[in-house]
Amino acid sequence: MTIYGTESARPAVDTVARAAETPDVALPYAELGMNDEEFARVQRILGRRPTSAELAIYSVMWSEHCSYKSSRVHLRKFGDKAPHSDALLVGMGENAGVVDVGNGWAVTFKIESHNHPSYVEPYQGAATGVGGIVRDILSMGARPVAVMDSLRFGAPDASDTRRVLDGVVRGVGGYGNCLGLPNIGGEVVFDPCYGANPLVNALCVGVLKPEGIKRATAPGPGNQVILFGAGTGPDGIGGASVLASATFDEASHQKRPSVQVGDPFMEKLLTECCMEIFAEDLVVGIQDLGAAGVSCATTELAAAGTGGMDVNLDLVPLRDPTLRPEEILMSESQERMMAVVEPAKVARFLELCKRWDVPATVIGTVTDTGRLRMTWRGETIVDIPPGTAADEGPVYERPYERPADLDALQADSPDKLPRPSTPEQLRDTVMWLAGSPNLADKSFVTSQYDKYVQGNTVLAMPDDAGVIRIGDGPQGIALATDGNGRYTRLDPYAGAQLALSEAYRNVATTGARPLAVTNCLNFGSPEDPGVMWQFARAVEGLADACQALGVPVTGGNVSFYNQTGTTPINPTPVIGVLGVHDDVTRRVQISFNVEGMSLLLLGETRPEFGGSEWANVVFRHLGGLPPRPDLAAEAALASVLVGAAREGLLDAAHDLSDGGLSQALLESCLRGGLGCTVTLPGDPFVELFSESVARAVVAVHPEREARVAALCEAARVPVRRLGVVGGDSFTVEGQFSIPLTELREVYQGALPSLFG
Amino acid sequence: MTARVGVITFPGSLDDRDAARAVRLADAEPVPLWHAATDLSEVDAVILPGGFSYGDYLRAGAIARFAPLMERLADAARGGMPVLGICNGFQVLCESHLLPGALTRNASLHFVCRAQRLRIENAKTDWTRAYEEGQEVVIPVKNIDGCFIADPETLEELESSGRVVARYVDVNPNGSLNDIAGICNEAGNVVGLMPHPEHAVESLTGPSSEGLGFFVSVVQRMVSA
Amino acid sequence: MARFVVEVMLKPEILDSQGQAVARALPRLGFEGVTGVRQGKRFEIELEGPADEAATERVRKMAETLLANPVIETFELRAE
Amino acid sequence: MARFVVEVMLKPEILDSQGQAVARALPRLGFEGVTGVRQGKRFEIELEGPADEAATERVRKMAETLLANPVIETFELRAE
Ligand SMILES: Nc1ncnc2c1ncn2[C@@H]1O[C@H](COP(=O)(O)OP(=O)(O)O)[C@@H](O)[C@H]1O
Ligand SMILES: [Mg+2]
Repeated sequence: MTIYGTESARPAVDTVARAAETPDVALPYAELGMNDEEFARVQRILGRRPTSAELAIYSVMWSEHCSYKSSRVHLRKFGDKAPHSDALLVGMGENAGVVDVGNGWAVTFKIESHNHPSYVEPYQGAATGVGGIVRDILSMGARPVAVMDSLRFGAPDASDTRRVLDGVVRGVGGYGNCLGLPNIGGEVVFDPCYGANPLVNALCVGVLKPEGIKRATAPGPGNQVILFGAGTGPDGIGGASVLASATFDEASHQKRPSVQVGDPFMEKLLTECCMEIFAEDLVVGIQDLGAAGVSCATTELAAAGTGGMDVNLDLVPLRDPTLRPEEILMSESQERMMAVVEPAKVARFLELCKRWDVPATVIGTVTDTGRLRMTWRGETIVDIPPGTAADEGPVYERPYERPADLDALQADSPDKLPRPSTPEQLRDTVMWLAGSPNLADKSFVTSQYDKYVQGNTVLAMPDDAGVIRIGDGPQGIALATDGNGRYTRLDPYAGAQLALSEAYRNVATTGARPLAVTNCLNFGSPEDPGVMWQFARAVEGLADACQALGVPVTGGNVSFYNQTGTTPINPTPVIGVLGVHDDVTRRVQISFNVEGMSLLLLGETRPEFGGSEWANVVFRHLGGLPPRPDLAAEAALASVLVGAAREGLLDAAHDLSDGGLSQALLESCLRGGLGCTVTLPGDPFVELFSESVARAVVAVHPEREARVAALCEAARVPVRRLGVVGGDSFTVEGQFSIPLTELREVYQGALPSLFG
Repeated sequence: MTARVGVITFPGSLDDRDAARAVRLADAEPVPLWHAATDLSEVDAVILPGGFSYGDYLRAGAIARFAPLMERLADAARGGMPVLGICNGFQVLCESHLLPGALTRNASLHFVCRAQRLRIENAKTDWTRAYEEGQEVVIPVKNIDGCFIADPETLEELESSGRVVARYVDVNPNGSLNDIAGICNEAGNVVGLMPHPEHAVESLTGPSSEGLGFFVSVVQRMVSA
Repeated sequence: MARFVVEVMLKPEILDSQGQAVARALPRLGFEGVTGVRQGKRFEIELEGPADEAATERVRKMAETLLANPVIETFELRAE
Repeated sequence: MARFVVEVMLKPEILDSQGQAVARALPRLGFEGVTGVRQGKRFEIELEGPADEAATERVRKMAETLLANPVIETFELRAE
């Protein structure tokens, strides 16, 4: 038998036996992103060189994406500093965390990035980003009930931004709409730093009964391993073909494309099929196939279970019969899941799959050998201890160092920028900000998403948080995502806290009690010590803030290498906060609906303009320090907002964030179609545009003002009467009065005129 | 006797459970119907819900039309059973030739989701008798293939015989000819509607509860029949 | 193995919003002098057996009943 | 007046979910023996001027930049 010969039509197989006999065969591990030390480690683990299939498994499982090798030492802080929470049913480490929301219901939620693919092929990149996070939620045993999308693009007028935005938004909508998941919120942010590094972070939330939680584990020797869902094709396996072509069959294996293509219809079938499978309690373990596909599912299931698994790769249904085993192992084909099923339940499992037109195939068996063994065409090509691939990947303590330019950046305070002072200048600034892409109305994007499907959407964009009713009510959940790359660039520790602060505040503004956190950490290259410092500081900041606010991190995702050449993006932690509503009928909206309501401002305003939208929009200035996080004030504000909502005191509430008071007021006016008149005692510029934290504006019936004031006093939240709702203009006494029609035109016109 | 209203689930149907909720809120009994079934379970009326049956691949509604249950439904519809197709259901009814015309890509080429004002133009159909003619209601639309078109003769015939059931007011979200949001067959028992009344049955979760009338209408008809 | 191509186009009197969008985009990209764009669908169908009359008839039936909607579309069919 | 046809198909290795949905539907409609369906797009482009080399080149450029997405699709072009 020739080793890599071409004497027969059948290409050679790199078997375990062969690997033991031919230690010196050169394998293209470097092309697969593995360094010498990592490769040597694989050899030590196996006591021989890996087969090409084994190398495929280790290289993907030990990639940054799957192993978190650069971030793991830092992420531990989320666990170390986790506040105690009775609500936490499943913490970090599973596909997604699960929290108890009361009344016999649990909720699982997670946010994940699909940044790089969304730049290469925006539609498919974003679509498969949504598809991937939905399968994570599904694999916890939950019914997915909503999605959110947090998006960042390059400069709005840059030539490529239109392509990326158009494709990404169509992709998020195309997939989520077709899947029947309401989109209940997100972000759209523009900044030149994201030009060639758009950020597409997708969040999914699902609902389940605590007793229905599923885990990614393969216990019980003799249990069957079933691969179900779409066929396996050459999606996302650029790397694998290096292996196949370099080692074997040079001519017939061109480098394969690395684009993954989504099929939302298949995912919908998969979802309904899983719901019936869960209802009949047919699985002992289940795992979605995401990055690293079959490699990841088999190693992780086996490692978390009895420890062994035999898999016959010939049984994997292929969309392309020419795929080699390495490619099957690394394929990132979408809409696939793997289940572990007791033999007696296999027939019923397959029957339900058939009912939903979901292909399903038994491909393996759980064993107690402690080894993951795979055969292909009758030969053993993989024989490894699965835990070494799944859990024992390399861990790096990458060097980090405060970026050299940070001192200068922080010293470059916005205080010296000329401020508007006359009524005309203030008015112009209000208009200018309202029509700037980051602050303008996002309906151009959000109207492409179905927010009504499933019939449980209580609040969605443009309210501060999405709110979903659970079961038949009255309980429900609220979710918001926030992140600010400019703040985080100026101070990563504070920036991460500010992101959490804002999401926490958004959730509380609707009247929900914040409960738990998910996060997506978007950064540059971990090999850049400056970036690594930003990362470490951000994680530290977030962990400390979660502890202070009493909300644990339940899961998340890290995306590194978001940079162009040596220029990283602004570090952008995107934080999702989940809150609970005991009664969703008490939810509070942002819109000013009733004439004559009193407007109160809660919280303290300081002159804080570092990283502000004002400095950004008017001067393209980024410097100084971001607003000071004040977690105690944030918690106090939330307690007032939640308490007031529970008592039904609030007719409207809107938190203050990007763009400050001016922006919050005009959004509430435009949403409800009613104007307002306010009086500003202090420096009107600071009052209108500062981005100090822990503030919200509320509209209350004059008779209830005293009660709200009492709640504020009890919680030590400063409160001040601002003015009154009514009329058809946004009026600041003694300064300006802008007709809502005029405001509406700039606010709503901005994105359509750029991208319509 | 409570009316039994069937809701068909095709692979890819999305608003089936919402339609069932709306039926329940109208004090009728929703009966889930599976696309591959061969009988209508003795229901009094049928709703074809919104969604993306078969992913809307090929054309919206094109594949669902061939479901085994659709043959039964076509017979029943011709026999006078009330049938309401919402969004994707409307598309299926057109593809099945139970209603004339076709629904094509929105003029904007975008998916559009908005709270939409409609005018009920025909309050005599089995699904609109709870409304007044000319009454305006706000109901969500959400679709990408919602642009109703028909040849000029068909259009003329629909208009002159009062078979335009609902029309968009203020904004035409998809470019439909004559702002048409919904139509019916000659007998008025089969109605196709692009907007989603089942998402306007509770003010907590919809822009209004003004969509409930469609479901109440069919229940009233059952009672009066 | 028989291979057929079915081309489905909107009837000329039906508004082709996708084609028009392409036509509008072209000048923005610097392509002048385009007087019309129409967008349709193209299917490649593979059948077992020979590409004979009977096979052609079968594909024609598929096109009529499924691939094209006769209310708004026309199709052309050819063996490859 | 020059008339061109541009046919855009997904690359063979890219999942063609639409074609697959049609392929799966056909047997249920009584069409057996279909071994593959692929769905793509077809554009008819009309240009001012003669259908010469230069016109072909312009249409080729349009196809590359707008009509087809080179990451996942290939196209063919012919004068009619
Ligand atoms: N990509 C998006 N997808 C869904 N909703 C979005 C998206 N971008 C913004 N939104 C929604 O638009 C509204 C305004 O966004 P933003 O001003 O960023 O909110 P906030 O400042 O309260 O965080 C919010 O309801 C937000 O959820
Ligand atoms: Mg907010």
